Amino acid sequence: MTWISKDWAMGGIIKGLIVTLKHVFRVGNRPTVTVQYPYEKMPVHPRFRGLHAIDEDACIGCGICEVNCPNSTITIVKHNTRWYPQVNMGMCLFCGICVDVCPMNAMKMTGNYELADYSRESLIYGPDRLLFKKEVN
Amino acid sequence: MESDELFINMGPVHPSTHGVARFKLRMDGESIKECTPVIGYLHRGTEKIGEMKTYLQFIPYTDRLDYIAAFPNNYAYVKAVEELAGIEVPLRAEYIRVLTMELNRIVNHIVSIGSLLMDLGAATMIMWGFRERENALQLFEMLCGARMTFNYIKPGGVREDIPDGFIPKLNEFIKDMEKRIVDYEQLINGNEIFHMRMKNIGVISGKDAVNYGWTGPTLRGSGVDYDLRKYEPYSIYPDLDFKVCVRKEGDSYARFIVRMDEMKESLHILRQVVDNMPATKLISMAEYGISPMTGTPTAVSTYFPRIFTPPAGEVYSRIEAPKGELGFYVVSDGTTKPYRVKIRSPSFCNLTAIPSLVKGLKIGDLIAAFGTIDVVLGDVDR
Amino acid sequence: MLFLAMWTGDIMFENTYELIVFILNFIGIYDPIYNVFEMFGLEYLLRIIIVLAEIAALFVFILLTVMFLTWMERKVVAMVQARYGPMVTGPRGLLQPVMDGVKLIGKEDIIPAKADRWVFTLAPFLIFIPALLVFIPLPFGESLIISDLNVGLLYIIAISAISPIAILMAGWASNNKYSLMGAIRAVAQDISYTIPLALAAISVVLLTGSLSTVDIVTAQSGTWFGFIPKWFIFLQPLGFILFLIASIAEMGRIPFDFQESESELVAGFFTEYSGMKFAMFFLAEYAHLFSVSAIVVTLFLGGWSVPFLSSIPATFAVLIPIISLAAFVIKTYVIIFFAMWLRDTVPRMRIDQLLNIGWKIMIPLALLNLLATAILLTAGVF
Amino acid sequence: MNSAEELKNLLPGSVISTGLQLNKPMAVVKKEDLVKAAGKAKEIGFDHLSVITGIDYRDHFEVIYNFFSYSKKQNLAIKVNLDHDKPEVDSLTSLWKGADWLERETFDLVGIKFIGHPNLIRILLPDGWNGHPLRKDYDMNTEQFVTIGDNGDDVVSPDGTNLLRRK
Amino acid sequence: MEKGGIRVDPVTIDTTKIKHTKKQPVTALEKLNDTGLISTLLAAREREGMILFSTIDQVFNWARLSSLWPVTSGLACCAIEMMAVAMAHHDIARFGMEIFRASPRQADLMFVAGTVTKRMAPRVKQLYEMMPDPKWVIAVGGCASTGGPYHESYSVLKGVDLIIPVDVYIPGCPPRPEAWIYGVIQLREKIKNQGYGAKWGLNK
Repeated sequence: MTWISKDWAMGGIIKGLIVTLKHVFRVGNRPTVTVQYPYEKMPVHPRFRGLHAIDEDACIGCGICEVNCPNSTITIVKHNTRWYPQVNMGMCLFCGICVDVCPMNAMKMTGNYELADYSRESLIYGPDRLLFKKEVN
Repeated sequence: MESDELFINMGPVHPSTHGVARFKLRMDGESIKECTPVIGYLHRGTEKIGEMKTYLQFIPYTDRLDYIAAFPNNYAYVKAVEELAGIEVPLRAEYIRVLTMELNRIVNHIVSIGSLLMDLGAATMIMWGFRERENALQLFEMLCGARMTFNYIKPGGVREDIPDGFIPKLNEFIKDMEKRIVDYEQLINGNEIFHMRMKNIGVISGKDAVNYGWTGPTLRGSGVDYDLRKYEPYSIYPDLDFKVCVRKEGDSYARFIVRMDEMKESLHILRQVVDNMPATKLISMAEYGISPMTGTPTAVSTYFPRIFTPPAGEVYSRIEAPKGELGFYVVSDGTTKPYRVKIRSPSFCNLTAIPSLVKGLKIGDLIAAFGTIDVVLGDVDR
Repeated sequence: MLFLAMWTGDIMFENTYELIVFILNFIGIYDPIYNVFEMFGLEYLLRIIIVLAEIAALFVFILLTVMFLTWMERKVVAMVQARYGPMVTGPRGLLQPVMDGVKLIGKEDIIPAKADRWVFTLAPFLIFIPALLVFIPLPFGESLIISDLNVGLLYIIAISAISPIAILMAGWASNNKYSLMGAIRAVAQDISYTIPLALAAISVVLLTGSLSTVDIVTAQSGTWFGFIPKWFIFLQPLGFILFLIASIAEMGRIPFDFQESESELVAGFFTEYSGMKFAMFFLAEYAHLFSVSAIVVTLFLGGWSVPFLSSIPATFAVLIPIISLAAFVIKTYVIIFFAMWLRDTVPRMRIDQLLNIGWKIMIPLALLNLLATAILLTAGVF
Repeated sequence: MNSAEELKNLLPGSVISTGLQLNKPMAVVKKEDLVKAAGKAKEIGFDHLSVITGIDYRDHFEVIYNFFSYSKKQNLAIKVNLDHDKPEVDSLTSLWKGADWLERETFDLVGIKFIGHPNLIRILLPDGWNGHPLRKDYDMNTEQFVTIGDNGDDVVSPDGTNLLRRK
Repeated sequence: MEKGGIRVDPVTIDTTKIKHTKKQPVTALEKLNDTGLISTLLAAREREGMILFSTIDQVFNWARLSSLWPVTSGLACCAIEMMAVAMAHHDIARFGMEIFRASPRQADLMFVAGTVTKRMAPRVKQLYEMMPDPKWVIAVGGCASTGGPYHESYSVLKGVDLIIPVDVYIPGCPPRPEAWIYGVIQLREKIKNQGYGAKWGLNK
């Protein structure tokens, strides 16, 4: 008869019911916390590691990022006349090591996370999609 | 009365195996006669990858072992490397490390308790838990730019100093969390059905638990007063005031309560860390890497070369991760890559005891016991 | 004026058929229609058509209610869990259940290779049709009843008892171990909880001396001392609690959801069902939720009777059926909300604990309640 | 006197040498006497078997057992050297139940046989996997695939024609 | 904090004052459009003209994209973010997707959330085959898309599209819940433009 206990007063369940009811009626700082994504967006913190961005002028195509990438995500390809990294987002760890090691501080990671796509090939981001030009004041 | 046995193959895809664990069950009606866990469905060869990558490159991979609480993984590996190479760490960096790890401990216990309750059929707890977890993840994202896989703790320090506005948000989180824990306790701690499901289920004595190699909250639930943070202190834990949460009963409920208490202790630690943190700002790693000559002694990362070769040697270094003792056995042969990385994961060793723990219980108890052991399959299979 | 006079109590209708005939008569189109049918000697056909129309209306009402209930369930869960629930499809997600239904119609209907085809196909119908049949003797409002059977309550309990057979068929025919276990659990649970359910209902029958649902409701109209409604919940508090618990168990909802018990048995007895057949289980589940709540209201909360209805001026008496329908629906939704609220709060029991409670607590208490009712009735207290 | 030296004093014949594993005491033990040494370690309070590590040094294998004592709060490591041709050592499952899976894992990934283990089968990789991945001579280029067998167990097959829809 | 101001942030945020940036749909028509109805109609008309099949097509496509029930199958790290997507802050229930069915027979959508190891691959394939048509697959994270961080490992399949067809790839390691919802929206777009019986190979 171990299953019989003093618990049969059901005080605990009633307590729980009260807490859930408080949530139903949003009593005492228990608001709806949902952020309705396509309509409203949570802030992306400045340090967020999303899609890469490469400074068109600063990058010298040295390949240090290629060497240091843990996952051989980055390859250096020729774009117009210069060499730039190409990043395979499907393989990227988003670890930020490439940003850390860049000797020219040319590689950055932006707050862009909307990268979903229909094919595996489109996940490879060439320099044409990664380069940006720094505004000179 | 003899009846035919029923063989059930539970998993690897099953809602309550926390991923891809598989149990081969020999059942007599509803009772489990024999339970054979089959693991390895998430075996990703992390140890082999550790041999193929340099010391710095392997840090992101440690994030993905115990993906619910990745900071302790980072730290355990970095600690091993630091011991191997004899690197000094600035005090502020140690404070930041402890801050992140304790925050992560709260997150881990939230997920653990929440998924336990979800397996028992009460989905509300996990929703509330993830509400608070999300706030913590916002803090992580603010700190290091990622939500779950941080790559933040580096040999010699951390990647970047804490940003402006972080500490007020953290204080807000601590204050909020205290209130929420009261809600959690009201929702579940007294619930009679929860007591029926958890008390005297999956009992294991302290002696057996030690014999099975249990560590962490699961061990402390069996009455063994042991916490590496207290008795083999590392980092700044000797300076902090906290108590080790121990329960005598050794059943599922005790393990659950230990986690609940540890969350409160972690909040207590966090408050101390915030109060005592040294004020000197650290220089970020990227900055330091560019101009090593301008570095001050309080740099986040002591100058860390791209090619880093610790002296040959071997080290076993362990810390108290949220799930138990997490150890890295790193062997260096003096080259840029470790010769061997062995990971002693708490989940793997804690899972060993499942067959004897659930023998004679019902399927529902298997789920409850499995939930209280709190394994993460990435950590089990590595 | 005649129409108004009807509602002051001069003419009572036994069921909706008579109500419809009266209304048609009142508008003045019943006689011409009747004459047309009489010409061909098909008077009975008219009766059948009217009854079929009634049933169709009921069916549509139930279907809409069930759809609304799925939406409400999701919204209530969302409210408890601090989120919104369905939002995108339709205003506040109101079209969500329609979309789910249409989608399920368009899904592939899989019959597993090793399943018993006929039983597998038959089971969802066998569970869906009784779920609708239960509504036949349920009074939705004054005169709003398909058929006032003099064994109404017996009929309801008997029809409800078909569903375990259907569940067993579904579980066995699926040729899946989880299905079979879910089915066996569900049957054990249904059988052990039908007994206290019936015993608690018998106490009410003792008070009224009739099995007819209309008689039970009319016995509960009026008040004591002018302010306490004459509901049986006040005469039978224990009976009410027992009946409520047993009916939640009959519905198969948390904390008694052993038919499905998602985290243990994947999806219980309908693990292998897909497409429309699964939708029928889904609909039956919610139809069951509604019908059981309606029975609770009928037996213990005064059904459609509003306590102070008799004091309404005669000029507004035409509103009585509408008011009574509204009262009935509101009361039912209160019970449904309670079931949903409970579901979000408590975890699931274990199957042996459930049976223990059923046989060792509920049935003795129900018998005790019955005995006490009989003694008090003989002593003339009621 | 650290714990390794203590062990050497107790078992002078079995312990070959003592030293430090960075900062933790380590004793190198003859492989025949491993169970004896581990049993003695358990007797003097080292009740927690933390980890078993197998390392392939190309010419020999090393197995390292890390122990911890809850009562004394001390560490101890025991190291055993094994031949490369015959990597066999006695099992510790009779002393620690927790050694069961640790040894299976070491067998699985490094390929060290533990004599006396009740159920020495692969644990992380499926049965029938070719080679032990953490050996230095493991062939990383040959792909191996897994299919589901009759009773739900995994079967290793060299080609994945049933599995893959494209190469 | 950044040198030379090179870091590009699409949103510049004062981290001390974080508020939710609200962008509610302006008009009722816009709101209706978001439910997927109007664009489904337009897409169908563009494709096939206003004939009977296209009407059925529209209704079913709208229903399918509005009620995608995922199967509960988490594999690794991404599974935790999958939980986060379903939880209060992100609440995938807004799209009617919170019904995570444990049984693949009742699901429409499979998130391959995490590393597919060689040992798990036949089971993922089996799970996919157990799902009734029409069905969709979203490969979440690097591991499921290409093998990701573990593509050099001996025991990891290099992309789940080697064994099952994948509709949408979501990169990230693991992707943020918002990225996840963005992937779901991409899938909704795809379903919108499907012809009648496209999944059964009847046309298109």
